[in-house]
Amino acid sequence: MPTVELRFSPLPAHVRTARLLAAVVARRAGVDESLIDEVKLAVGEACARAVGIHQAYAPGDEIVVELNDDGGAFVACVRDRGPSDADTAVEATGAAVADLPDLLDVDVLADPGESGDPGAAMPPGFGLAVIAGLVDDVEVTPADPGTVVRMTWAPSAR
Amino acid sequence: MPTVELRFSPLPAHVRTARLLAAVVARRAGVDESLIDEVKLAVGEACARAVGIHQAYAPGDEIVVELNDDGGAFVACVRDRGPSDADTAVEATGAAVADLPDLLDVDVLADPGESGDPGAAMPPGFGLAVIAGLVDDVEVTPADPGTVVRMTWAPSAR
Amino acid sequence: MDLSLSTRTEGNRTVVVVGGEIDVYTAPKLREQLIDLVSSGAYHLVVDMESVDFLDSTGLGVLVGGLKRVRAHDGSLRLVCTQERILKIFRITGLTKVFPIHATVEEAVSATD
Amino acid sequence: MDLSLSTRTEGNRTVVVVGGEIDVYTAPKLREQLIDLVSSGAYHLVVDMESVDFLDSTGLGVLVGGLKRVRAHDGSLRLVCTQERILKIFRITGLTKVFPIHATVEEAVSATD
Ligand SMILES: Nc1ncnc2c1ncn2[C@@H]1O[C@H](COP(=O)(O)OP(=O)(O)O)[C@@H](O)[C@H]1O
Ligand SMILES: Nc1ncnc2c1ncn2[C@@H]1O[C@H](COP(=O)(O)OP(=O)(O)O)[C@@H](O)[C@H]1O
Repeated sequence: MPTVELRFSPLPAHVRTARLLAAVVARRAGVDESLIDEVKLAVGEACARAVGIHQAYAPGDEIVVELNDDGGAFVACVRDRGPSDADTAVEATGAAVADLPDLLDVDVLADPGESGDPGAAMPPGFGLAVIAGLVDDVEVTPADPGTVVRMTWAPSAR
Repeated sequence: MPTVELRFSPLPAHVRTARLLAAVVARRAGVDESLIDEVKLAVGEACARAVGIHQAYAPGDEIVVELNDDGGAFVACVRDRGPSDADTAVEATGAAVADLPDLLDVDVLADPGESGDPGAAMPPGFGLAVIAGLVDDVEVTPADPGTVVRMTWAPSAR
Repeated sequence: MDLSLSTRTEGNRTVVVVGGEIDVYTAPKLREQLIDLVSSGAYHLVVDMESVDFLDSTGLGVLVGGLKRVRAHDGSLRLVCTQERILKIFRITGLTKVFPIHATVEEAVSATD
Repeated sequence: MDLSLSTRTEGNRTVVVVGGEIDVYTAPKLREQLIDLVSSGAYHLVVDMESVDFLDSTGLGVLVGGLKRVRAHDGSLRLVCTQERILKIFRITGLTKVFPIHATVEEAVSATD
């Protein structure tokens, strides 16, 4: 059972709320202060990714963030309800971190259209790859429908 | 459909999280800065009340806070799953605000036991009465099970 | 923000300076402090709330509990508070009739009933 | 915290000072700013990120988009950043190879390829 769960409609403004909440719960769970930025960034990335997917595939559904601070570790799970392969190909093929510089070769990136979304310059799976680069313990699991991004941080020794 | 929904296990620490979240969403919904303290206090009271009720009657169940910022007004709903008359008698009989000074006659208040909960000195329904005293637009509705405390704030003119 | 507590003696009064948030999460600490003081024979308390940012009904309950305890020993519990947002909570709940509320610690310490 | 933007000209360079959080919510504002600059003929941009508190991949996407736009006009986009937590994001994503990153605005403004 998650200790704190946040559900929100797919709007960018709520991503900040989710970030803030993740930071507060992580602090309380004993995650070291030096890791709080990482928690905010990773949870924010996972939520931003989910917002993008929901805006395309499930605009009426809420995104679910579960924050668990009752065990030895702090666990954040972000669940979307889009197609489960919306952008996970990069991750699934094991490309992730190692190939990021390639993915990002500025010359091969799509030209950002005037009206496209602001992240459009980045390849699909980029958000997930950033998370994988940041957080040691990440699991991306297809759900039915959607994807669960599960990130774990050990509590600081105290 | 609520725009942001928070669910949490009945622990006092999560009441602060709920307060913080309510303040953030209320600001974003355009509630005037001068009312933010009132939002925090009222949502906090409703959550603290729900935590007390769950600890007694439904320790395994989560409390649900819905924050709606998509209409003209900011609406916060706090749902517990205790008995629906756990403490609503005061409110239901219309006692609420007007009779608070009587409820609070220090000489008639129960003696706080060494081991009792810290709010034990206050009569049942006190939290609800505080909310009613603070917020102009409050509805307390029995649910099945539990109670829904619904508080509404108009957005500031802008 | 968490609760901060410090105490000092001024004559036969004990001043408890409270800072931060007195809510359902932190109120037990304040309650313990008040119980300890009364157990150790301090029956005339002044609670300085000028640095309190947030107070909810659980916090009020702890103050009322403290008042009952000191009264059992013919003592007193006076509050120091000039913050409008905190005073409002005492007014709404009618507790301004129950607690003597002072503008400064000096005033509270030298007050007699 | 919201995004703040201000621009000034230094010689043939345009310095964009960014403050606050560049994220999925605010990135569209930065994107618009960069598009406006390029449309008005500013092809040599220096983005000063010293007051940025937070940067996510949407923000990186906007910077990459800006770089592509100025390159189409043989321009440049240089960053000013010494904050470790922001630099880390560029390193993780390999973007340190894509953007020239400078320690001061002066250095960035006077840099040549
Ligand atoms: N009511 C609140 N409003 C805003 N932030 C809060 C609130 N309560 C707690 N926090 C945040 O949660 C963190 C931990 O809070 P606190 O309750 O002081 O921790 P602890 O459990 O260690 O006593 C703080 O660093 C702060 O960011
Ligand atoms: N990432 C964040 N971390 C902490 N607080 C935030 C964050 N984003 C927003 N807030 C809170 O939400 C409020 C509104 O934020 P902001 O996004 O700047 O509003 P607006 O929608 O008016 O641009 C701020 O006053 C702040 O309290």
